[in-house]
Amino acid sequence: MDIHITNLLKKYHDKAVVDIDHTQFKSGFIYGITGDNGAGKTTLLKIIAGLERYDAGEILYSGVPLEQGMMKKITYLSQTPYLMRTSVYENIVYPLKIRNIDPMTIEKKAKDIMDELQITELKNQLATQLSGGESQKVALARALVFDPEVLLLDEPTASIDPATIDTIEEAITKRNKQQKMTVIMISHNMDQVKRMCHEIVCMKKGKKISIKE
Amino acid sequence: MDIHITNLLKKYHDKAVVDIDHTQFKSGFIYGITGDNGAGKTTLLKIIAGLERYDAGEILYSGVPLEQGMMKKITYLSQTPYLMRTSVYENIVYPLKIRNIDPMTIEKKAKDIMDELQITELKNQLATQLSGGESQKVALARALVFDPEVLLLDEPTASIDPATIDTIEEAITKRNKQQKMTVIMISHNMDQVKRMCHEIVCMKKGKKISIKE
Amino acid sequence: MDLLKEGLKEALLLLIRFDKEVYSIIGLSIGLSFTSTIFSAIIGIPLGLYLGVKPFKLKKTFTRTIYTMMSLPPVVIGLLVAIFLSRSGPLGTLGLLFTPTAMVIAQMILITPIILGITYNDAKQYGPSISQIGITLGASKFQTLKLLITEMRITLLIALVTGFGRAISEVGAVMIVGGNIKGHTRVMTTYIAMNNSMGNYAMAISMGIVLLLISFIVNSVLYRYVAGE
Amino acid sequence: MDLLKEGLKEALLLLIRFDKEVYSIIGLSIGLSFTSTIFSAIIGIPLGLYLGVKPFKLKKTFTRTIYTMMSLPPVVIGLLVAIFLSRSGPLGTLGLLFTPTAMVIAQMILITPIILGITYNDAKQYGPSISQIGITLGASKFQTLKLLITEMRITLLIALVTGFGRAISEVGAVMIVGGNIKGHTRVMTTYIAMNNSMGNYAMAISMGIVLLLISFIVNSVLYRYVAGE
Amino acid sequence: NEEPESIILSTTTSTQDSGLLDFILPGFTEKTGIEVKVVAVGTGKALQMGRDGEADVLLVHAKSSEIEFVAEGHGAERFDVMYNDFIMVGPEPLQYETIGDTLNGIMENEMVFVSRGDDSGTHKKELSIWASRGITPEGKWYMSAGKGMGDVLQMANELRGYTLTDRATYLSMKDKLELEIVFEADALLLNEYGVIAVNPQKNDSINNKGANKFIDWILSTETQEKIGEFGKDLYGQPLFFPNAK
Ligand SMILES: Nc1ncnc2c1ncn2[C@@H]1O[C@H](COP(=O)(O)OP(=O)(O)OP(=O)(O)O)[C@@H](O)[C@H]1O
Ligand SMILES: Nc1ncnc2c1ncn2[C@@H]1O[C@H](COP(=O)(O)OP(=O)(O)OP(=O)(O)O)[C@@H](O)[C@H]1O
Ligand SMILES: [Mg+2]
Ligand SMILES: [Mg+2]
Repeated sequence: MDIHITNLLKKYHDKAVVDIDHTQFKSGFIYGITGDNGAGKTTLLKIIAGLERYDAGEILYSGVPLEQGMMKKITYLSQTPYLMRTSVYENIVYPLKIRNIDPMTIEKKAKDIMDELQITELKNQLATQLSGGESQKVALARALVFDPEVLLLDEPTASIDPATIDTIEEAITKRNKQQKMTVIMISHNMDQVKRMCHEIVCMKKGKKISIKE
Repeated sequence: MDIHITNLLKKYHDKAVVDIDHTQFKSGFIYGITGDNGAGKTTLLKIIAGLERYDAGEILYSGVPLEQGMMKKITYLSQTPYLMRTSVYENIVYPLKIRNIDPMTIEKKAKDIMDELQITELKNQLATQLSGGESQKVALARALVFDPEVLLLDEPTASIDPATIDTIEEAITKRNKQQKMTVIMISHNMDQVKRMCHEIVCMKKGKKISIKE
Repeated sequence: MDLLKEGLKEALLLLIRFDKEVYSIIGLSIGLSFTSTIFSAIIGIPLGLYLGVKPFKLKKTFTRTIYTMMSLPPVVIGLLVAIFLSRSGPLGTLGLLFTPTAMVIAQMILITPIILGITYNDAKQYGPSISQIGITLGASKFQTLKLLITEMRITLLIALVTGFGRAISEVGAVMIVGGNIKGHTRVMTTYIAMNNSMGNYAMAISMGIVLLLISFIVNSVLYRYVAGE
Repeated sequence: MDLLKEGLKEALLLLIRFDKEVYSIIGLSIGLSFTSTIFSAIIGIPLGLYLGVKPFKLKKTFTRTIYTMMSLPPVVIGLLVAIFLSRSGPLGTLGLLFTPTAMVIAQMILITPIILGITYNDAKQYGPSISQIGITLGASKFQTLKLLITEMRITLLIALVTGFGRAISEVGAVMIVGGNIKGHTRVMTTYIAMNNSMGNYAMAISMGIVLLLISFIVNSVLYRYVAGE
Repeated sequence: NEEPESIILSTTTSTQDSGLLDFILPGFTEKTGIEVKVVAVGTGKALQMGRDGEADVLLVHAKSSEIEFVAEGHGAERFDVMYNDFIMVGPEPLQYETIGDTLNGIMENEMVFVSRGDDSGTHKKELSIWASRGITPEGKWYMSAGKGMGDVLQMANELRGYTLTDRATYLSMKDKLELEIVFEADALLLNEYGVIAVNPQKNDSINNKGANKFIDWILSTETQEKIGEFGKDLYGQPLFFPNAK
């Protein structure tokens, strides 16, 4: 799914928070978004995910505006993820359950992703009682488990310990390679962005200021 | 204020989350705490701050247990800081106001810290509508503004952009040098910890596993 | 004091004697309040969730109206319902005045705003982040509603219990629209009020104690059910 | 329908005529409800905040009890207060039955659990993180309480408005303990109930409209005051 | 700054709802400076309040219960104050000779009958008439409301049923009701009001002096005349007939 943005404008109290003339995210690539605190990165990502209204401009997904069916294929992982008041396992299988996938497959997929992100021991813990990094990992597992076409990540490794960062980066790049998953991730870690991304969008005060390869 | 910990034990549902035989944080030093996600770092810091009960053990602050008067000199900056529903400025001056400091001094101190952390433009914004990194900076400003003796920081730069990280690190080390402020900070960034800290405590599954200088 | 002791004794006797009238009064009270709670929940909960989550203009006005409605005076509700249902009123042909149906209608008008208000208030606060999760994980509108309900179950439970408690303990409206007809529309509260006005304090108190007990039991059972919290 | 129209006209006339009796009834209603809201808030808010923030055993039992208390049936409250205050009751020597004081007491018993419950419920949720900020920034116990109050002002406002709304619209309890004595303990709701019994629908409805207006005005003024939200 | 002296008068709804008390009481307060706090309840409760010493003086209409009340020592003496009569009202005219026949007819035809059912003077009167016929009224047609006179008249109106009422309340509400008199004027239907001062030994708070002043006043020629006047202008006939000795 290609994403084209034209003349996008989003204001808060008359302050333009996102103001992008044109940019595009091509299917099957990994994009990094960097920029100062308050540059508008989170706002942009939420708009792309269809979670935030905007004041002007146009976003086309494979040539058409966002519609219900497409939203099912896009997922967004927040900077402060919300986990449901159930077990870690129930959180992770939720997107599969609502897709009516058969129980056997659900169990297998959940097991695989938990093993991959090394959170199997947390399986039965209440998701609202996790540590900062644990929450981030569980939310990521929940986002990856249903193989979305477009993955929007907001600082996914901000609170992750160094050993696990590699695991997570690997999990993401693997899916990009194997399933052509499109990834747009915000990160303040320039090394990480350079390691992972095909293209980098840098934002400053709402505007896109440069693209580095 | 020296902090001595002996046989500290904290459990959640029978799982020992913090289990430390002995450790000490000496006055005027900067300590780094590192370790895997879920190792018990946040829990330990909260216990030291007097915000969390523990099941066994003893913590002495300059030789005595924690008391009200001391708590006024210790401050803790959470991984997910809570900002009051007022302006950024009101948030920052709050600790000064409750100490009955004269308005002129308050204004000056607030101005200085906002300039130092580069958040002056946010002054009149509602604190609950900030971006992730902005919130972290405002919360840090609010913690630094009243010159506490002991500063407990939980991943203070996790969501901060690279340019500002330096500013923040500097603000902290400056206070350590000039006012002998004791700092204990959790961080997943090993480079940062090595840059800033006199001593590093590494935790694994609730236990202290090594001290590197 | 003696009256209270006597009331307690009387309350026990009341229940042990298996007096048919008393049991049918208790049964009617519970039945009517239960019915109106269910209907009010069917209206109030989805509406409250929807309005709480959805941004719309006039939200402030709406909030204010809801809170005003939450304190609609029962006598006024009773009066209005009675006027509408009376023979000369617009719905007079239905012949509903002084029937249990009229009482359910009055109770619904009383508690729907309460259930709606409690739901709306929390949905406004937590709803957006919950429904956002639904959306990002690919839930349909209906699945998102289900998610909201499971995540906010404690709030919804409180809304239900509050609504039921209000319905069963209300007297002003049901007295007017029900008429306190023996064996037909007499419920616990009108029984209490009547016995009080007849000077039968012991009987009034004993039924009052039964009413408190029911309230406590309903709370306990539902809290146990949700466990946690 | 005609009755409603007539009621509206009558309501206007009622207010314009500057009938002394009507105004004193309205004044008494507002005064009593205001008084009991203040007293209940003085008890309920600090207690609710304290209990919400402080971890303690039996918290579940407490929650359940509070919710039960929140739906205490007004008639039962009225009955119990009347028994305690009656001349032969334990507090009989005070001579409070059928006085405005008795009505304030009954209203307080009715709404203190409501104010306490609403406060407690939110304090349990947000209180810990707020008071934690107070502690880490060096606030004294009293300053932390003040911080809790400012941060939770919207909840507290809702608690106050709900309490007041409940007090002013309640009829069962104040009828019993106040006695609806003309010029002395007659309030809007007992006036409405009495006129309804006498078949003076227009007068009942007109006072009902006034009561609704007051409720709406109180809500509006307070919401405006807190602004935001 | 003492509160003005006051007495608590426990009375039935008919004296308040008909407007009589509003008409005569200001005269008493003017004359004696004593404020009268009227608590209008059913006769059953009014008497109970007397037994409990909650009221200072009673103005009620259930003669046999009142006599019993005095005999049990709850009050000093009962004085006749006034009377009017009970009447049967309903949606359609009925042609029976006596009140007993009327009730019997209603039962046999299962026409709706709304009973006060609240232990009031009116209720007691109704029960005594049923009893005189050896009938225990029961069934869907017999509705026991447990409410005051005004409410019961409205219910009868609404349900197109019959009921026994005192003439004063009926007249004062007549224009709001589609009910007509179906039976009246029978010796059995006399409705006598009496006044009793509550035994001051019940507790220290009872204002016996005020109560006695009230009794003296209500039995005085002047007040009695005023009672006889009440309602003449509005209804073309008096609602109560004074009969103090
Ligand atoms: N609800 C809101 N009301 C007003 N201003 C807002 C609101 N949300 C965000 N902003 C402002 O919009 C700007 C952009 O916010 P955004 O969260 O997109 O920044 P960001 O680039 O993600 O920053 P960070 O790196 O700190 O997460 C910030 O200056 C912020 O203060
Ligand atoms: N309220 C709670 N109930 C149960 N378990 C909890 C609770 N809070 C934390 N835990 C568990 O305690 C362990 C330690 O948590 P803590 O927050 O101290 O970890 P941390 O070292 O700060 O991790 P991170 O780097 O992810 O922030 C975790 O495994 C977490 O799941
Ligand atoms: Mg952001
Ligand atoms: Mg942590």
